[in-house]
Amino acid sequence: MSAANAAPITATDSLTQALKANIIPNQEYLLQGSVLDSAVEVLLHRLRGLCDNVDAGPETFDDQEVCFSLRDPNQQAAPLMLRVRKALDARDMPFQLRYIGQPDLGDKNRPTVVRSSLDIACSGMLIEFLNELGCRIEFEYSVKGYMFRKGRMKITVAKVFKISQSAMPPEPISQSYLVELSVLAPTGQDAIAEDMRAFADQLRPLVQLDKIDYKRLGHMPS
Amino acid sequence: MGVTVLQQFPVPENKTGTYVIEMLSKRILALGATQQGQFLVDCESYLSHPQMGTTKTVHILHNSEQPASVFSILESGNKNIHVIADGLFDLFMIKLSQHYTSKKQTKIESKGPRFELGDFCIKLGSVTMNQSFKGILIEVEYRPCVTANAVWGLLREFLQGLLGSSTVIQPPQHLKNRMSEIYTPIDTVHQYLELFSAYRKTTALRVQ
Amino acid sequence: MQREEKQQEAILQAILNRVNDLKTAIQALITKLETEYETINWPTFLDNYAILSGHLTGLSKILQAEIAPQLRSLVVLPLQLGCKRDEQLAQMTEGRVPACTHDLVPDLLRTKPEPQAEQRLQQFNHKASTLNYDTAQKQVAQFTKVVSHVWEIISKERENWEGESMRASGIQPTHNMADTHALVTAVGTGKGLRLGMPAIVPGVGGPGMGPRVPTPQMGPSSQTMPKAPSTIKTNIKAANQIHPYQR
Amino acid sequence: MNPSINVEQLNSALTSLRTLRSSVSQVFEALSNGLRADHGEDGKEKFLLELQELLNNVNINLRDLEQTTNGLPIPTGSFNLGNTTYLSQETTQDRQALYTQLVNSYKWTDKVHEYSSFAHSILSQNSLRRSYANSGSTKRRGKLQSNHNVPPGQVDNVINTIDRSYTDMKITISRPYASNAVVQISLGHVLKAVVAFKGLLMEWVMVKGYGETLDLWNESRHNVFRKVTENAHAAMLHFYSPTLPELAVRSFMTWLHSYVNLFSEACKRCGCHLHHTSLLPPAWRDFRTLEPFHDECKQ
Repeated sequence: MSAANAAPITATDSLTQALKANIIPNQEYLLQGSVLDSAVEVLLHRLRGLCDNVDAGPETFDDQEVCFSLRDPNQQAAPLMLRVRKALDARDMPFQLRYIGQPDLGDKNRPTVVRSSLDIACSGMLIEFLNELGCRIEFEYSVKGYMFRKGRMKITVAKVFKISQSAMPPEPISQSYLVELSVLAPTGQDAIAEDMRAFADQLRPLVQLDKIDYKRLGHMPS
Repeated sequence: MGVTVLQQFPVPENKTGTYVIEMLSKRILALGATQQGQFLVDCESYLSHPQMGTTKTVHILHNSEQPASVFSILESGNKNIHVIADGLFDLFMIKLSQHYTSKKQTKIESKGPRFELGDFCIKLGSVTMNQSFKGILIEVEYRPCVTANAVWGLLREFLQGLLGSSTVIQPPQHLKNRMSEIYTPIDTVHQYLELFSAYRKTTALRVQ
Repeated sequence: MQREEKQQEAILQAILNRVNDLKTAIQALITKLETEYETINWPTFLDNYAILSGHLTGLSKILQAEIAPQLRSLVVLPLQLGCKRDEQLAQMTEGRVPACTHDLVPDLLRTKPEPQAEQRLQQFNHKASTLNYDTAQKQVAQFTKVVSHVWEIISKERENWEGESMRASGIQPTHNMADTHALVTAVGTGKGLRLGMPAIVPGVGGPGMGPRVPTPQMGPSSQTMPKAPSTIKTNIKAANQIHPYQR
Repeated sequence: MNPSINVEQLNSALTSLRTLRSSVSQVFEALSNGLRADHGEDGKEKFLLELQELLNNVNINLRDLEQTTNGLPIPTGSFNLGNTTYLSQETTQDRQALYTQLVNSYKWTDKVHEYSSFAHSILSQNSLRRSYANSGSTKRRGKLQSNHNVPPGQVDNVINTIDRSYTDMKITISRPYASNAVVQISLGHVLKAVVAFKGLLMEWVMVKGYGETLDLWNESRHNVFRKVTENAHAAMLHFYSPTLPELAVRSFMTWLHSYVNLFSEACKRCGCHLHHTSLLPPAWRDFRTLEPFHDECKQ
């Protein structure tokens, strides 16, 4: 009884403990690629064979993602990018607030992109909250597709759509599905990256999963 | 989650907070309650950077009753916007440290014993800010019911029985216009924030 | 003096060990060749050669290193030669050298290459030194060209081979680099998603098109040689069949 | 079992078969022993005589068997031996694991017998008769239809009518176990209940709080709803009426609906919300007036 009556530790303390123990998954290991609409069935088939959740069939999702930016008050650092994801097919699910840091491609020997990431489940009035906080909506899109799991790895195969202003059906960005292979892990668990590379090799040549630096691509003259 | 009422308990002039808590604990135990651990509610407030225009305050609250959640209430003008998030929201606030800075000296918490009595849950919290004692808050939760207006009479009767029939018990400001809605944990947090803000305005009573 | 002797002894011991290792390895190889030549697994047999060469490099490392300077200053002087069988010597060499004869000693105690070999080496050295710089440069360039050409051929074949399984069954390429980049930039930076910005027309003018594709892939470029795969395949098969170690 | 087979005859046929077998085995025994010392000098002839005698015996026995079997009626069709047919296929007793199964089934039947006899003695004393099985009057039995065997459509009708008559009480029907309805009731934001029906007969009630997950067997974690469940069982039995099952359900639902003010209405007798010892709100509703009382105040 006396043990049960011990004072609860404060949330800050438990967070510091978790940080010290390095159990907070704040790194995202990421590989990206795409597959043409015509070949997506083949890919889904292969993934069903390779992944864990075979018996239940592929898990579908239909999410809307809104990207916010929060400008630095001192105008020194780059604006903070925040993303909010909400499930359109399960409205009672909490929103997902994500902070994604700068992607680090590393040298040739590093198998995946590594970027710091914070995934927070939120409910309530998150969009209004961020707006009042001073965030500005940068862009939004919707993704619809399939999710697979293989151990700690998450594989999504999804179509990216523009959000249409009118009642028009949403317009896809391209004739391909975006394929992402990612793992959220605590800092320093680089071994998982090798596993991801091995898994990505199993999807070749159907899909070429690679480290892609969108920052560099974005600034390239087109 | 049942309906919760948070009530300030006046500390008599010549008594200490510990004494009052002990007195109330004895009274509750005499009613047949059992002590079920301790509880803790804390609140930290962040102010927006002056260059960001009108000042906004983000209050971050934790409640040991919902240990996996972080409650965040943004005060902007006369609007209060809340978000309930998981524990990593605290890390998110660190990311925002450029934009919102913590006012450490106003960190305030209420902690103390937690009792269960039938379907009631009673928490006796002594409020401290910066190690200085500020007052006593009594939280009473009636767990079977989810709407405040249905159970208000019952709760008032219970509180008057506990604190003495002369106590005037008013529904908390936050609950007044949502008496018929389904009660959620954030409503408790709003009540705490209301009273914490009131305590912050008063000067410290005495060192505990 | 004593210290030097001890050192010398240690070095000799090390060399002896290496030589013994080499000897046992060679013996094992020979035994294998003699007794198991019918059931031998040729890839593992080839591994024996790898072991041999490992021992050889180990030995030559010891000899090359300057750890044995004293050895160089030591002289072996054959005092007496004779045709009579020397039992002790025969035992030491396991019957390979029965006597210290005139026939064997020059070969066994040789420190310089054979005169014929030395002569040829000198010839080559002379040829190299008299060679014109330009011609040498030209030859080097030619050689590099040939090597790079071969390299190119091999890598191209490999690329085709990797895509073989797909193309053999008549499936079109399943992914498009331009699309990948369009999608990733859209999701990452909002390109084409921001309000008031023109949408990216898929495949046209998208980022990453053209020669600047950072990672040359077999995507669209490999379409230029649709015939190649079949011939390559048969070539490989043919090569397999004449492989000497395939049983 | 075919009744036309005479067991006596069958028995005698089996006996003659057995004698035939033993005589045949005697023949083989004599043959295998061959000449013995007691055959004496001309042993060969004696032996042959003996053998002949034995064979004669066999003949006689065979004739007997034929006679008896001829007397047996020919069975129509093949016998259905059930699982015992497999007995011939596996002869090792250990591998059949029959013994433990037999013991278990014996224990089961024994237990069932015991329990049913207890149940019978208890039920026969019970005045609360919820079925017609032993309701004395044999005349009425024929006319009345039993109310636990009602077509599902009719049950649905009754319940849906009740559902429509209340705006703050929502009733949904599901049939997870065959044809018997399980009805979920949610009453305002106050409580949820689940009622298991057998035909139109209410068999089980479980009341829980608004936020709890509903199922048939787990009790609510709140004291007040455990008390309400208890009272609802009492009400279910009180309202039971074999002749007018619909009325029973309707009265029960009306009674249950009166809990809409469970937390907001004070006890009619002591005027308090909470009883001073149990700290429960008035969890009892009078069957006729539907007025709220504490359990302790209702007398």
